[in-house]
Amino acid sequence: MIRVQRAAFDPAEEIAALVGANRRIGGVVSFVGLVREMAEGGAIAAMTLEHYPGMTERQLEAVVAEAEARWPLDACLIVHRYGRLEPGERIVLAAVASSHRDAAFDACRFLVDWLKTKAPFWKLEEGPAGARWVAEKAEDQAAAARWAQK
Amino acid sequence: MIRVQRAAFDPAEEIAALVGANRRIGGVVSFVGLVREMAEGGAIAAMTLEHYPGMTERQLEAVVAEAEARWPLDACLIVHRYGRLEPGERIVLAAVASSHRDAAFDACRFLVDWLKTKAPFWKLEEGPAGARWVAEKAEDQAAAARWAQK
Amino acid sequence: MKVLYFAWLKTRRGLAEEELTLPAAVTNVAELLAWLRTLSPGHAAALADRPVVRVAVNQEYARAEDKVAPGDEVALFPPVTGGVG
Amino acid sequence: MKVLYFAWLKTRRGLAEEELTLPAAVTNVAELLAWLRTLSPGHAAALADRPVVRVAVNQEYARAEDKVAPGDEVALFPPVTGGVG
Repeated sequence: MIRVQRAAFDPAEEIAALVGANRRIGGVVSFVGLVREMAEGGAIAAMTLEHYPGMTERQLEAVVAEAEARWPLDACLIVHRYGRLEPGERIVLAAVASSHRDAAFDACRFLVDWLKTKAPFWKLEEGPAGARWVAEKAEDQAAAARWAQK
Repeated sequence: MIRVQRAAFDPAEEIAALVGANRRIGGVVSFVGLVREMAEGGAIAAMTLEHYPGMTERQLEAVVAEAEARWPLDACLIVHRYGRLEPGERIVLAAVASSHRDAAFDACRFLVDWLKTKAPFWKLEEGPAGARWVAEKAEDQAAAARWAQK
Repeated sequence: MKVLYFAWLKTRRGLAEEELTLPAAVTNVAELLAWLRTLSPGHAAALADRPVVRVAVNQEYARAEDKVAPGDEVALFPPVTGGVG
Repeated sequence: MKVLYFAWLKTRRGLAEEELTLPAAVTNVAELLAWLRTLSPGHAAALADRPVVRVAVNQEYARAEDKVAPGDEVALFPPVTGGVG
Protein backbone atom coordinates (compact mmCIF):
# COMPACT_ATOMS: atom_id res chain seq x y z
CA MET A 1 0.00 0.00 0.00
CA ILE A 2 1.32 3.46 -0.83
CA ARG A 3 0.19 7.04 -0.36
CA VAL A 4 1.62 10.36 -1.53
CA GLN A 5 0.15 13.31 0.31
CA ARG A 6 0.72 16.87 1.44
CA ALA A 7 -0.73 16.29 4.91
CA ALA A 8 1.17 15.06 7.95
CA PHE A 9 0.74 11.46 9.04
CA ASP A 10 0.86 9.54 12.32
CA PRO A 11 3.19 6.51 12.07
CA ALA A 12 1.42 4.67 14.91
CA GLU A 13 -1.97 4.96 13.22
CA GLU A 14 -0.51 3.92 9.89
CA ILE A 15 1.16 0.87 11.37
CA ALA A 16 -1.92 -0.11 13.37
CA ALA A 17 -3.96 0.01 10.16
CA LEU A 18 -1.29 -1.99 8.34
CA VAL A 19 -1.28 -4.77 10.93
CA GLY A 20 -5.05 -4.62 11.27
CA ALA A 21 -6.53 -7.81 12.66
CA ASN A 22 -3.68 -9.98 11.36
CA ARG A 23 -2.53 -11.95 14.40
CA ARG A 24 0.08 -13.86 12.42
CA ILE A 25 2.39 -10.84 12.27
CA GLY A 26 5.34 -11.23 14.62
CA GLY A 27 7.16 -8.02 13.90
CA VAL A 28 6.97 -4.65 12.18
CA VAL A 29 10.10 -2.82 11.05
CA SER A 30 9.62 0.80 10.17
CA PHE A 31 11.67 3.74 9.03
CA VAL A 32 10.59 7.34 9.59
CA GLY A 33 12.54 10.02 7.73
CA LEU A 34 12.64 13.46 9.34
CA VAL A 35 13.59 16.90 8.06
CA ARG A 36 16.99 17.78 9.49
CA GLU A 37 17.84 21.34 10.44
CA MET A 38 21.33 20.96 9.02
CA ALA A 39 21.90 20.27 5.35
CA GLU A 40 25.07 20.34 3.30
CA GLY A 41 24.74 24.06 2.69
CA GLY A 42 24.25 24.87 6.41
CA ALA A 43 21.17 25.32 8.58
CA ILE A 44 17.86 25.21 6.75
CA ALA A 45 14.61 26.91 7.66
CA ALA A 46 12.49 24.55 5.61
CA MET A 47 12.47 22.44 2.51
CA THR A 48 9.98 21.85 -0.26
CA LEU A 49 9.53 18.45 -1.84
CA GLU A 50 8.40 18.48 -5.44
CA HIS A 51 7.08 15.28 -6.98
CA TYR A 52 5.68 14.00 -10.26
CA PRO A 53 2.01 13.20 -9.66
CA GLY A 54 1.18 9.95 -11.38
CA MET A 55 4.70 8.66 -11.88
CA THR A 56 5.54 8.94 -8.20
CA GLU A 57 2.58 6.78 -7.14
CA ARG A 58 3.27 4.34 -9.94
CA GLN A 59 6.93 3.94 -8.99
CA LEU A 60 6.11 3.52 -5.30
CA GLU A 61 3.57 0.84 -6.15
CA ALA A 62 6.14 -0.94 -8.29
CA VAL A 63 8.76 -0.99 -5.54
CA VAL A 64 6.29 -2.25 -2.95
CA ALA A 65 5.33 -5.04 -5.38
CA GLU A 66 9.00 -5.87 -5.84
CA ALA A 67 9.59 -6.04 -2.07
CA GLU A 68 6.58 -8.33 -1.73
CA ALA A 69 7.95 -10.57 -4.48
CA ARG A 70 11.42 -10.75 -2.92
CA TRP A 71 10.51 -11.38 0.71
CA PRO A 72 7.73 -13.21 2.58
CA LEU A 73 5.84 -10.16 3.85
CA ASP A 74 2.47 -9.85 5.49
CA ALA A 75 2.09 -6.16 4.72
CA CYS A 76 4.08 -3.30 3.30
CA LEU A 77 3.43 0.45 3.35
CA ILE A 78 5.01 3.67 2.11
CA VAL A 79 3.59 7.08 3.00
CA HIS A 80 5.49 9.98 1.46
CA ARG A 81 4.75 13.68 1.85
CA TYR A 82 5.34 16.49 -0.59
CA GLY A 83 5.20 20.29 -0.25
CA ARG A 84 6.86 22.53 2.31
CA LEU A 85 8.21 20.90 5.47
CA GLU A 86 10.10 22.30 8.44
CA PRO A 87 12.90 20.70 10.50
CA GLY A 88 11.60 17.93 12.72
CA GLU A 89 8.62 17.14 10.47
CA ARG A 90 8.13 13.61 9.20
CA ILE A 91 8.75 13.18 5.48
CA VAL A 92 8.28 9.51 4.87
CA LEU A 93 7.25 6.27 6.52
CA ALA A 94 8.25 2.85 5.22
CA ALA A 95 6.82 -0.01 7.26
CA VAL A 96 7.04 -3.74 6.70
CA ALA A 97 5.26 -6.47 8.65
CA SER A 98 6.34 -10.08 8.50
CA SER A 99 6.47 -13.17 10.63
CA HIS A 100 10.18 -13.29 9.75
CA ARG A 101 12.09 -10.42 11.27
CA ASP A 102 15.05 -10.75 8.89
CA ALA A 103 12.69 -10.36 5.95
CA ALA A 104 11.11 -7.31 7.55
CA PHE A 105 14.49 -5.64 8.15
CA ASP A 106 15.77 -6.40 4.66
CA ALA A 107 12.60 -5.32 2.92
CA CYS A 108 12.33 -2.05 4.86
CA ARG A 109 15.92 -1.16 4.09
CA PHE A 110 15.40 -2.03 0.45
CA LEU A 111 12.41 0.32 0.28
CA VAL A 112 14.33 3.16 1.89
CA ASP A 113 17.41 2.74 -0.32
CA TRP A 114 15.16 2.60 -3.32
CA LEU A 115 13.24 5.73 -2.31
CA LYS A 116 16.47 7.73 -2.22
CA THR A 117 17.44 6.89 -5.77
CA LYS A 118 14.30 6.16 -7.78
CA ALA A 119 11.25 7.81 -6.23
CA PRO A 120 10.51 10.97 -8.24
CA PHE A 121 10.91 13.57 -5.49
CA TRP A 122 13.17 16.60 -5.53
CA LYS A 123 14.24 18.56 -2.51
CA LEU A 124 14.53 22.34 -2.49
CA GLU A 125 16.21 23.58 0.69
CA GLU A 126 15.76 27.08 2.09
CA GLY A 127 19.12 27.93 3.58
CA PRO A 128 21.02 31.06 4.62
CA ALA A 129 22.16 31.57 1.00
CA GLY A 130 18.64 31.23 -0.39
CA ALA A 131 16.87 28.23 -1.87
CA ARG A 132 18.87 25.51 -3.56
CA TRP A 133 18.03 22.20 -5.16
CA VAL A 134 19.74 19.32 -3.42
CA ALA A 135 22.13 17.24 -5.53
CA GLU A 136 22.18 13.45 -5.44
CA LYS A 137 24.70 11.65 -3.29
CA ALA A 138 27.06 8.95 -4.57
CA GLU A 139 26.57 7.01 -1.31
CA ASP A 140 22.85 6.72 -2.04
CA GLN A 141 23.56 5.22 -5.44
CA ALA A 142 25.90 2.75 -3.79
CA ALA A 143 23.27 1.86 -1.17
CA ALA A 144 20.68 1.17 -3.86
CA ALA A 145 23.12 -0.85 -5.98
CA ARG A 146 23.48 -3.49 -3.26
CA TRP A 147 19.93 -4.66 -4.00
CA ALA A 148 20.58 -5.35 -7.69
CA GLN A 149 19.35 -8.82 -8.60
CA LYS A 150 22.22 -11.20 -9.23
CA MET B 1 17.54 4.22 27.35
CA ILE B 2 15.77 1.05 28.40
CA ARG B 3 12.60 0.16 30.27
CA VAL B 4 11.16 -3.16 31.43
CA GLN B 5 7.52 -2.92 32.37
CA ARG B 6 4.26 -4.80 32.70
CA ALA B 7 2.16 -2.00 31.16
CA ALA B 8 1.45 -1.54 27.46
CA PHE B 9 3.35 1.19 25.59
CA ASP B 10 2.67 3.45 22.61
CA PRO B 11 5.52 3.26 20.05
CA ALA B 12 4.71 6.70 18.61
CA GLU B 13 4.95 8.38 22.02
CA GLU B 14 8.15 6.51 22.82
CA ILE B 15 9.76 7.52 19.55
CA ALA B 16 8.60 11.12 19.85
CA ALA B 17 10.22 11.27 23.30
CA LEU B 18 13.37 9.64 21.94
CA VAL B 19 13.75 12.17 19.14
CA GLY B 20 12.74 15.05 21.41
CA ALA B 21 13.92 18.39 20.17
CA ASN B 22 16.90 16.93 18.29
CA ARG B 23 16.59 18.37 14.79
CA ARG B 24 19.76 16.65 13.59
CA ILE B 25 18.07 13.26 13.44
CA GLY B 26 17.38 12.24 9.87
CA GLY B 27 15.81 8.87 10.44
CA VAL B 28 14.41 6.51 13.04
CA VAL B 29 14.38 2.76 12.49
CA SER B 30 12.16 0.82 14.84
CA PHE B 31 11.10 -2.74 15.44
CA VAL B 32 7.89 -3.66 17.22
CA GLY B 33 7.46 -7.29 18.23
CA LEU B 34 3.90 -8.58 18.53
CA VAL B 35 2.35 -11.64 20.11
CA ARG B 36 1.41 -14.06 17.34
CA GLU B 37 -1.69 -16.21 17.61
CA MET B 38 0.15 -19.18 16.11
CA ALA B 39 3.13 -20.72 17.82
CA GLU B 40 4.99 -23.93 17.13
CA GLY B 41 2.57 -25.96 19.25
CA GLY B 42 -0.52 -24.49 17.50
CA ALA B 43 -2.84 -21.58 18.26
CA ILE B 44 -2.17 -19.81 21.53
CA ALA B 45 -4.62 -17.96 23.74
CA ALA B 46 -1.93 -15.95 25.48
CA MET B 47 1.63 -16.05 26.66
CA THR B 48 3.39 -15.01 29.83
CA LEU B 49 6.84 -13.49 29.78
CA GLU B 50 8.92 -14.11 32.85
CA HIS B 51 12.04 -12.04 33.43
CA TYR B 52 14.86 -11.64 35.95
CA PRO B 53 14.39 -8.25 37.60
CA GLY B 54 17.75 -6.58 37.94
CA MET B 55 19.68 -8.69 35.47
CA THR B 56 17.25 -7.97 32.65
CA GLU B 57 17.62 -4.21 33.00
CA ARG B 58 21.36 -4.53 33.41
CA GLN B 59 21.71 -6.63 30.26
CA LEU B 60 19.49 -4.31 28.23
CA GLU B 61 21.56 -1.32 29.35
CA ALA B 62 24.73 -3.14 28.33
CA VAL B 63 23.50 -3.93 24.85
CA VAL B 64 22.29 -0.36 24.27
CA ALA B 65 25.74 0.84 25.34
CA GLU B 66 27.33 -1.60 22.92
CA ALA B 67 25.14 -0.42 20.03
CA GLU B 68 26.05 3.18 20.85
CA ALA B 69 29.74 2.26 20.83
CA ARG B 70 29.53 0.43 17.50
CA TRP B 71 27.45 2.90 15.47
CA PRO B 72 27.07 6.70 15.35
CA LEU B 73 23.65 6.97 16.96
CA ASP B 74 21.72 9.96 18.21
CA ALA B 75 19.43 7.93 20.44
CA CYS B 76 18.60 4.35 21.23
CA LEU B 77 15.67 2.82 23.12
CA ILE B 78 14.40 -0.58 24.19
CA VAL B 79 11.03 -1.01 25.90
CA HIS B 80 10.22 -4.60 26.84
CA ARG B 81 7.11 -5.89 28.55
CA TYR B 82 6.71 -8.83 30.88
CA GLY B 83 3.64 -10.59 32.27
CA ARG B 84 0.64 -12.02 30.45
CA LEU B 85 0.08 -10.87 26.86
CA GLU B 86 -2.53 -11.82 24.29
CA PRO B 87 -2.17 -12.21 20.50
CA GLY B 88 -1.79 -8.85 18.78
CA GLU B 89 -0.31 -7.12 21.84
CA ARG B 90 3.05 -5.39 21.58
CA ILE B 91 5.88 -7.12 23.41
CA VAL B 92 8.89 -5.04 22.63
CA LEU B 93 10.04 -1.85 20.93
CA ALA B 94 13.60 -1.28 19.75
CA ALA B 95 14.13 2.15 18.20
CA VAL B 96 17.29 3.78 16.92
CA ALA B 97 17.73 7.35 15.71
CA SER B 98 20.69 8.43 13.64
CA SER B 99 21.62 10.85 10.94
CA HIS B 100 22.97 7.82 9.07
CA ARG B 101 20.22 5.47 8.01
CA ASP B 102 22.57 2.50 7.49
CA ALA B 103 23.74 2.84 11.07
CA ALA B 104 20.15 3.03 12.30
CA PHE B 105 19.15 -0.13 10.40
CA ASP B 106 22.22 -2.08 11.52
CA ALA B 107 21.95 -1.02 15.14
CA CYS B 108 18.23 -1.78 15.36
CA ARG B 109 18.74 -5.24 13.90
CA PHE B 110 21.64 -5.86 16.25
CA LEU B 111 19.44 -4.98 19.24
CA VAL B 112 16.65 -7.29 18.10
CA ASP B 113 18.97 -10.23 17.37
CA TRP B 114 20.59 -9.71 20.71
CA LEU B 115 17.25 -9.56 22.56
CA LYS B 116 16.31 -12.96 21.20
CA THR B 117 19.42 -14.68 22.54
CA LYS B 118 20.66 -12.78 25.57
CA ALA B 119 17.88 -10.79 27.22
CA PRO B 120 16.71 -12.77 30.29
CA PHE B 121 13.07 -13.35 29.29
CA TRP B 122 11.27 -16.69 29.07
CA LYS B 123 8.07 -17.30 27.23
CA LEU B 124 5.30 -19.55 28.55
CA GLU B 125 2.65 -20.16 25.89
CA GLU B 126 -0.93 -21.14 26.69
CA GLY B 127 -1.88 -23.49 23.87
CA PRO B 128 -4.54 -26.13 23.25
CA ALA B 129 -2.40 -28.71 25.06
CA GLY B 130 -1.86 -26.50 28.09
CA ALA B 131 0.97 -24.17 29.01
CA ARG B 132 4.47 -24.90 27.73
CA TRP B 133 7.81 -23.12 27.96
CA VAL B 134 9.13 -22.14 24.56
CA ALA B 135 12.47 -23.64 23.54
CA GLU B 136 15.23 -21.60 21.92
CA LYS B 137 15.64 -21.64 18.16
CA ALA B 138 18.89 -22.44 16.38
CA GLU B 139 18.15 -19.73 13.81
CA ASP B 140 18.13 -17.10 16.55
CA GLN B 141 21.57 -18.19 17.70
CA ALA B 142 22.78 -17.92 14.11
CA ALA B 143 21.26 -14.45 13.75
CA ALA B 144 23.02 -13.24 16.89
CA ALA B 145 26.33 -14.81 15.87
CA ARG B 146 26.60 -12.55 12.83
CA TRP B 147 27.27 -9.60 15.12
CA ALA B 148 30.26 -11.22 16.84
CA GLN B 149 33.20 -8.83 16.88
CA LYS B 150 35.89 -9.88 14.44
CA MET C 1 3.92 15.23 -27.27
CA LYS C 2 3.57 16.47 -23.72
CA VAL C 3 6.91 17.43 -22.15
CA LEU C 4 7.19 18.00 -18.38
CA TYR C 5 10.06 19.62 -16.47
CA PHE C 6 10.82 19.19 -12.78
CA ALA C 7 13.04 20.84 -10.16
CA TRP C 8 15.81 23.05 -11.63
CA LEU C 9 15.05 21.94 -15.19
CA LYS C 10 11.66 23.59 -14.74
CA THR C 11 13.29 26.78 -13.43
CA ARG C 12 15.72 26.92 -16.35
CA ARG C 13 13.08 26.13 -18.95
CA GLY C 14 10.78 28.69 -17.34
CA LEU C 15 7.71 26.45 -17.33
CA ALA C 16 6.51 23.10 -16.01
CA GLU C 17 4.83 21.65 -19.07
CA GLU C 18 4.51 22.18 -22.81
CA GLU C 19 2.87 20.52 -25.81
CA LEU C 20 5.28 20.00 -28.74
CA THR C 21 4.93 18.57 -32.24
CA LEU C 22 7.60 16.00 -32.81
CA PRO C 23 9.58 16.10 -36.12
CA ALA C 24 9.50 12.77 -37.97
CA ALA C 25 13.27 12.38 -37.52
CA VAL C 26 12.96 12.21 -33.72
CA THR C 27 12.28 8.61 -32.74
CA ASN C 28 14.18 7.98 -29.49
CA VAL C 29 15.14 9.70 -26.25
CA ALA C 30 18.62 10.75 -27.40
CA GLU C 31 17.23 12.36 -30.55
CA LEU C 32 14.48 14.05 -28.56
CA LEU C 33 16.95 15.66 -26.15
CA ALA C 34 19.19 16.82 -29.02
CA TRP C 35 16.19 18.37 -30.78
CA LEU C 36 14.78 20.02 -27.63
CA ARG C 37 18.09 21.82 -27.04
CA THR C 38 17.72 23.61 -30.36
CA LEU C 39 14.29 25.06 -29.57
CA SER C 40 15.21 28.02 -27.33
CA PRO C 41 17.86 29.30 -24.91
CA GLY C 42 15.64 28.10 -22.05
CA HIS C 43 15.55 24.58 -23.48
CA ALA C 44 19.31 24.70 -24.02
CA ALA C 45 19.90 25.86 -20.43
CA ALA C 46 17.65 23.15 -18.98
CA LEU C 47 19.39 20.42 -20.95
CA ALA C 48 22.95 21.80 -20.91
CA ASP C 49 24.22 19.24 -18.42
CA ARG C 50 23.13 16.10 -20.27
CA PRO C 51 24.65 13.51 -17.90
CA VAL C 52 22.45 14.63 -15.01
CA VAL C 53 19.19 14.78 -16.98
CA ARG C 54 16.90 11.85 -16.21
CA VAL C 55 14.08 10.94 -18.59
CA ALA C 56 10.75 9.22 -18.08
CA VAL C 57 8.51 8.18 -20.97
CA ASN C 58 4.90 7.60 -19.99
CA GLN C 59 5.93 7.67 -16.31
CA GLU C 60 8.57 4.96 -16.61
CA TYR C 61 12.33 5.58 -16.50
CA ALA C 62 13.79 5.58 -20.03
CA ARG C 63 17.28 5.31 -21.54
CA ALA C 64 18.83 7.12 -24.51
CA GLU C 65 17.92 4.40 -26.98
CA ASP C 66 14.28 4.00 -25.88
CA LYS C 67 11.65 4.97 -28.48
CA VAL C 68 9.43 8.03 -28.25
CA ALA C 69 6.21 8.70 -30.20
CA PRO C 70 4.00 11.77 -30.69
CA GLY C 71 1.36 10.73 -28.11
CA ASP C 72 3.89 10.12 -25.31
CA GLU C 73 4.24 11.98 -22.03
CA VAL C 74 7.93 12.71 -21.56
CA ALA C 75 9.35 14.06 -18.30
CA LEU C 76 12.80 15.57 -17.82
CA PHE C 77 14.31 15.98 -14.37
CA PRO C 78 17.53 15.88 -12.35
CA PRO C 79 18.49 12.85 -10.23
CA VAL C 80 15.89 12.35 -7.54
CA THR C 81 16.63 13.42 -3.97
CA GLY C 82 13.66 11.88 -2.17
CA GLY C 83 12.75 12.66 1.30
CA VAL C 84 14.82 10.25 3.31
CA GLY C 85 17.17 11.65 5.95
CA MET D 1 24.56 -17.88 48.61
CA LYS D 2 21.28 -16.86 47.03
CA VAL D 3 20.20 -19.21 44.23
CA LEU D 4 17.39 -18.19 41.82
CA TYR D 5 15.50 -20.43 39.40
CA PHE D 6 13.58 -19.26 36.34
CA ALA D 7 11.10 -20.72 33.83
CA TRP D 8 10.92 -24.53 33.90
CA LEU D 9 13.87 -24.82 36.25
CA LYS D 10 11.73 -23.02 38.81
CA THR D 11 8.82 -25.42 38.19
CA ARG D 12 11.06 -28.47 38.57
CA ARG D 13 12.83 -27.15 41.64
CA GLY D 14 9.45 -26.16 43.10
CA LEU D 15 10.55 -22.70 44.21
CA ALA D 16 11.96 -19.47 42.80
CA GLU D 17 14.71 -18.70 45.27
CA GLU D 18 16.65 -20.27 48.13
CA GLU D 19 19.50 -19.39 50.46
CA LEU D 20 22.21 -22.09 50.59
CA THR D 21 25.45 -22.48 52.52
CA LEU D 22 28.24 -23.29 50.12
CA PRO D 23 30.67 -26.14 51.02
CA ALA D 24 34.29 -25.04 50.93
CA ALA D 25 35.00 -27.43 48.05
CA VAL D 26 32.62 -25.57 45.73
CA THR D 27 34.53 -22.73 44.08
CA ASN D 28 33.28 -22.47 40.50
CA VAL D 29 30.07 -22.79 38.46
CA ALA D 30 30.70 -26.40 37.37
CA GLU D 31 31.26 -27.50 40.96
CA LEU D 32 28.22 -25.57 42.13
CA LEU D 33 25.93 -27.30 39.62
CA ALA D 34 27.34 -30.73 40.49
CA TRP D 35 26.77 -30.06 44.19
CA LEU D 36 23.24 -28.64 43.71
CA ARG D 37 22.15 -31.82 41.92
CA THR D 38 22.89 -33.85 45.04
CA LEU D 39 20.68 -31.78 47.32
CA SER D 40 17.20 -33.15 46.47
CA PRO D 41 15.18 -34.83 43.71
CA GLY D 42 13.83 -31.35 42.78
CA HIS D 43 17.33 -29.98 42.36
CA ALA D 44 18.29 -33.02 40.32
CA ALA D 45 15.25 -32.63 38.06
CA ALA D 46 15.88 -28.91 37.50
CA LEU D 47 19.51 -29.55 36.57
CA ALA D 48 19.11 -32.90 34.79
CA ASP D 49 19.67 -31.47 31.34
CA ARG D 50 22.98 -29.73 32.00
CA PRO D 51 23.66 -28.49 28.42
CA VAL D 52 20.57 -26.29 28.42
CA VAL D 53 21.11 -24.77 31.87
CA ARG D 54 22.36 -21.20 31.69
CA VAL D 55 24.03 -19.58 34.68
CA ALA D 56 24.37 -15.98 35.80
CA VAL D 57 26.58 -14.94 38.70
CA ASN D 58 25.72 -11.56 40.18
CA GLN D 59 23.49 -10.87 37.16
CA GLU D 60 26.19 -11.49 34.54
CA TYR D 61 26.35 -14.56 32.30
CA ALA D 62 28.88 -17.06 33.64
CA ARG D 63 30.70 -20.12 32.28
CA ALA D 64 31.56 -23.46 33.93
CA GLU D 65 35.00 -22.32 35.04
CA ASP D 66 33.91 -18.96 36.50
CA LYS D 67 34.39 -18.58 40.26
CA VAL D 68 31.55 -18.48 42.79
CA ALA D 69 31.71 -17.26 46.39
CA PRO D 70 29.35 -17.47 49.39
CA GLY D 71 27.95 -13.93 48.99
CA ASP D 72 27.08 -14.33 45.31
CA GLU D 73 23.63 -14.26 43.70
CA VAL D 74 23.51 -17.20 41.28
CA ALA D 75 20.65 -17.63 38.80
CA LEU D 76 19.88 -20.80 36.87
CA PHE D 77 17.63 -20.75 33.82
CA PRO D 78 17.02 -22.26 30.40
CA PRO D 79 18.08 -20.47 27.19
CA VAL D 80 16.24 -17.17 26.90
CA THR D 81 13.27 -16.87 24.53
CA GLY D 82 12.69 -13.13 24.65
CA GLY D 83 9.66 -11.52 23.31
CA VAL D 84 10.53 -10.92 19.68
CA GLY D 85 8.28 -12.39 16.99
